[in-house]
Amino acid sequence: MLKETQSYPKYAPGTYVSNKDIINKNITYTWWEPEVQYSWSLGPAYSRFLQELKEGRIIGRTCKKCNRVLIPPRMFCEYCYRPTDDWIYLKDTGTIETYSISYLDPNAQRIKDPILIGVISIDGASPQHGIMHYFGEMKPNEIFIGMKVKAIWKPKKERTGSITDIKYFIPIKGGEKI
Amino acid sequence: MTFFEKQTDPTTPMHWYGNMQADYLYLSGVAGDKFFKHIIKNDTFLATKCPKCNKTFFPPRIYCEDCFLEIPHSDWIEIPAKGKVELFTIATVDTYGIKLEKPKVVCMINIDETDGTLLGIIKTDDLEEEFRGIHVEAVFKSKNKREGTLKDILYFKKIE
Amino acid sequence: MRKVAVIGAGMTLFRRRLLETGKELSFLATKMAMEDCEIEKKDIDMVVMGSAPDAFDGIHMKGENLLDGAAATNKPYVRVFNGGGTGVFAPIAGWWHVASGVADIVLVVCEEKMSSCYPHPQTAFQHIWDPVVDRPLHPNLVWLFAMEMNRYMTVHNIKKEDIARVAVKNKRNAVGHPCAQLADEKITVDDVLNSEIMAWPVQRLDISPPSDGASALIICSEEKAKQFSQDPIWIDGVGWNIDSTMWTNRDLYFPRYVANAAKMAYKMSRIQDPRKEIDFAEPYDPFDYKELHHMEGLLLCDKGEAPILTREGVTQRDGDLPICPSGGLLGVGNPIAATMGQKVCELYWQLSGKAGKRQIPTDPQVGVGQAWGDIMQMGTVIVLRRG
Amino acid sequence: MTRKVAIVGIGHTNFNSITPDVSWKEFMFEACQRAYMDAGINPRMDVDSFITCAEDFYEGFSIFDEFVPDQIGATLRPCCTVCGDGLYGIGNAYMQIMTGQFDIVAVEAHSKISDAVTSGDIILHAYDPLFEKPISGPVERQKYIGNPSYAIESPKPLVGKTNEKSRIHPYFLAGLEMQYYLTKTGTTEEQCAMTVVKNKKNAFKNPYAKYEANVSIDDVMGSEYLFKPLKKLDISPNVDGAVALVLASDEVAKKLDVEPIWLKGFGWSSESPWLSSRSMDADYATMASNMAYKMANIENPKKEIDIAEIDDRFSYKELQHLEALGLAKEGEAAKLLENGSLDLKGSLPINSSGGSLGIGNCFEATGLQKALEIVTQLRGHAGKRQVSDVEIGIAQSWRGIPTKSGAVAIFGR
Repeated sequence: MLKETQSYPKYAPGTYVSNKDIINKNITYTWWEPEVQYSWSLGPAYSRFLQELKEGRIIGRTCKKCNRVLIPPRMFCEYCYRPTDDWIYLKDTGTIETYSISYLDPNAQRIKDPILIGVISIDGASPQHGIMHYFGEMKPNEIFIGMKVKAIWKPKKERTGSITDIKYFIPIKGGEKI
Repeated sequence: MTFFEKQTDPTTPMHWYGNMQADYLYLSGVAGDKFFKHIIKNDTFLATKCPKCNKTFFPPRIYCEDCFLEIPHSDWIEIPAKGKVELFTIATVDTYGIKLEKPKVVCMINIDETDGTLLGIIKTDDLEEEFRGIHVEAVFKSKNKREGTLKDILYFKKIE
Repeated sequence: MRKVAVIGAGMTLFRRRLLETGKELSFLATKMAMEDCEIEKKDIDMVVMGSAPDAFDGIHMKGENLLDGAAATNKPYVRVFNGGGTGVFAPIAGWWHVASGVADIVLVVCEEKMSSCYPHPQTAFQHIWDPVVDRPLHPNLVWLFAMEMNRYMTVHNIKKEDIARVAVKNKRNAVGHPCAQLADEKITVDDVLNSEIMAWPVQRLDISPPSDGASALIICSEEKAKQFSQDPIWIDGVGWNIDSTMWTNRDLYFPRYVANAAKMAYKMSRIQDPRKEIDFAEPYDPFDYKELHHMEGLLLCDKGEAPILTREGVTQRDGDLPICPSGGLLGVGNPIAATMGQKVCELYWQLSGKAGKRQIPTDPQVGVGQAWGDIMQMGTVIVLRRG
Repeated sequence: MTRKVAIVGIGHTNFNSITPDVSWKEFMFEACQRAYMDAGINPRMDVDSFITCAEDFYEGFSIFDEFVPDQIGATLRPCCTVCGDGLYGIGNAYMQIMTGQFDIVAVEAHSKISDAVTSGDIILHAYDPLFEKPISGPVERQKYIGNPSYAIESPKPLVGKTNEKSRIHPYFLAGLEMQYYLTKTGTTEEQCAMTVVKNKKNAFKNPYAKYEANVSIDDVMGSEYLFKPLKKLDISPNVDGAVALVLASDEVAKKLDVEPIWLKGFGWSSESPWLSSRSMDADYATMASNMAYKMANIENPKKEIDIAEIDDRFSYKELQHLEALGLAKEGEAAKLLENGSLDLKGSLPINSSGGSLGIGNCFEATGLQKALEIVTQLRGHAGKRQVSDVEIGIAQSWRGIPTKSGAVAIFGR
């Protein structure tokens, strides 16, 4: 299985193992399932952000020095290196900055009905400041960069204080009031 | 605190649960594969000997980490699955810090005819015993149940 | 500042799954590098390890576990890490070990064993996202690239064919590479365009494969270089730069972090006009559009110009500006950190005329290698020069 | 080597067993902001390079490096992660400055270990997968078997599980090592207990040490055996804390409005990762300190060093490291402890801060906590625990179970 030398210098070898070798147990291996779990403290910024999502609102944070409105909110401004100043409610509408049509599920398995996913810059925040989320109620061939979208919230009872309290974003039809 | 505001309501700080779960399939490696295939069929161990410094490595490797030489196939030796307990400890808690149902005697065993050691568990009921210096041998699973991992060694037992 | 030379390089076979453990892979690559310049373990002062997430190998603090294979037993040993950027960053760390005068000969080893993460390394990539705003959406790594690629294509109005040309070029370039995993002499643009859609606009052949592998590099001071090598290659400039964590607050169409890193490296190596002074480049190409993206980041062409250069054949191995003559990640394989083999070792092999079938015909003098990492965030750049 | 390197800024957060009110980002920001204010610099303009010391599994991210730059001021600046203890970060910062390309480098390390619910299993994950891990217990997890999407769900952590599936806590290795050390040197368990008593008492004088306690030798001896001969109080408990240091070249340091504390020497080294081929001694500390002494021109460490902060994550480790560093002869560390030489008022005060036993085990931040204490002492800002007439101090750290790697840094006024 060693590779023959093809040119100077002599390259180091390696022994290829196929999936079959493993299934047929031609090769020995050790199996291990680690137990790695976390409970991250969220701090003031993310805690408030999630609590507001539960109420059906999107909240950001402002930095007075660089005049930015930050979403997702954070307690400090990474450019000015100073604490951020105030909370500010943002709209639940925005613009698609980029998107993808995914035929892969999270475990890299193939799916037939694609997932529409993208970055939405949120109205009221600084330009190109947004979050990643799903899109719904549109066909893959309808989506485009620059499309105006609005959030569809889960019913209040189902909201848990998570980014998934927004079901997905749907297109705003022409003439519709935001 | 270096921020302009803090949380004052003790119910507001939130936590987010998550994990980094994945399963792992560790191939045994070139040396390990030879070793584990050997213990599937035999009740003995294998070790490798560095041709330069004459150190006998257990667990076996394909290279000597000191001389940094490759160890040729001819320098593999078969050794008995026995050794002398060098150190031991009695472990009483699990990874969560919860008491184990039964404490376990974990020992470091100097494998005979080698310069290497192996961690092992001694099966015993007498936890007050002095385990240092005693000779132990590996007790393997029955041959048809072996899979080629360290788990094929059930435990170590004292040789009288 | 002391001058720093590269005197030896090594690289193992890259494959989806290799029998060798991480230690053994490191040993094989290190051994090749040591034999290349005929030095022994005792000559090495210090060792730098580059390896990407622990979650691939499945060993916490894996740097510690790998060290005996990297000839670091009883030596000063450190592991540096910045995601995919590690492949070029590890030699940069080696550079500061030597340039500072602390060490004379430093071994740099990069290793990755992605196959341990079962059934697919993809599982480990699920944990690179922000746990609060990203992970609950169950993102897949490919999405990230798809979104960046889409933004890049839309802003510059680039056609998919022009991007597919990169995959074709690199997979063909890899044909002469003894370690290559996905070399393909006969691949065409249509093959790429007709391959399965993973997450539009990313298709199957746009992606480099996950691999196991290791690579090694020996770098040393000027005096030692004279002692051990007749033809040392010099590390002339290094740069690295990281962008904000908040990737949804940035315009993804241009990698400004790579540009910053490149400017830092060019300043150090007194390169004023990179387009004229650099003879070839090895930008990071885990996805085909990434090569174009990074060519622009490396200031080798204007924004949006890289696809045109590719279409015109400028970036072919015999073109004016060969890009990824090794075959890159798309052709040779993508064991994250171990891609030092294509990105830095290849510069050394090309500049010293040891690249065999992959040799650039025009006798190159200056090459630049670059890697990218984290969440569209990290740029690492190294400039190697002959003579 | 013409350049010199100084510590010009120090900053740290509060240390506590849990820190639910801040995320890891805010935690790091706090430490860094304090260090920059201490040095009187603006990180966005003045710092040339940033280094964080962290390991992915402690933090809960596959690539932790992603989540670093914003809070330490490194956005669009050179920044990297060194997978090692904080002192490794100092070493790399030193080398960066010595190249002449960088003038000010910031180093940060932190422990937010309270975020990691399964810290025991995480440490176990560092053992060799083929020859060490399997002996600790079953390979399967209980909950996730057969569920392909487990990896993305966020269940509440499982605590208090059934016992038959449990795995042995990885600290058993310290039990083995302690037995080796006691046998080899003739040190007794009581003497190890004295270390705990000393450090937990020192911690009373340190406002940020949170595991201070008025314990007696009998209390320690009476605590239960977890890994015989290692007892519960011999083990330093986990703590959260972040520390940041700012390093600068001598030209720049002179321009800043702080008293520079010079980094005179540092060293680091690793032994074999194989349990089967490494020593059970602390040879890594010997090798690292020899390198550091050479760099700092120290010929007789016992005489020249005035104060030391030594890794004491397990009580016996302090004594073992003391001997490895050449500050005590083999087997004599315990005697020095008994005759009071290692106390705050003794001839060589060790762990005046309270050490890991008094502050807590802050994982990769341990080295920086040690460095922080030495710098504070050398500046003369240590308050009640100030040691008089200190000129040269040494900080030493170890990467923890199951590694054999460690670093040493020597600071002087």
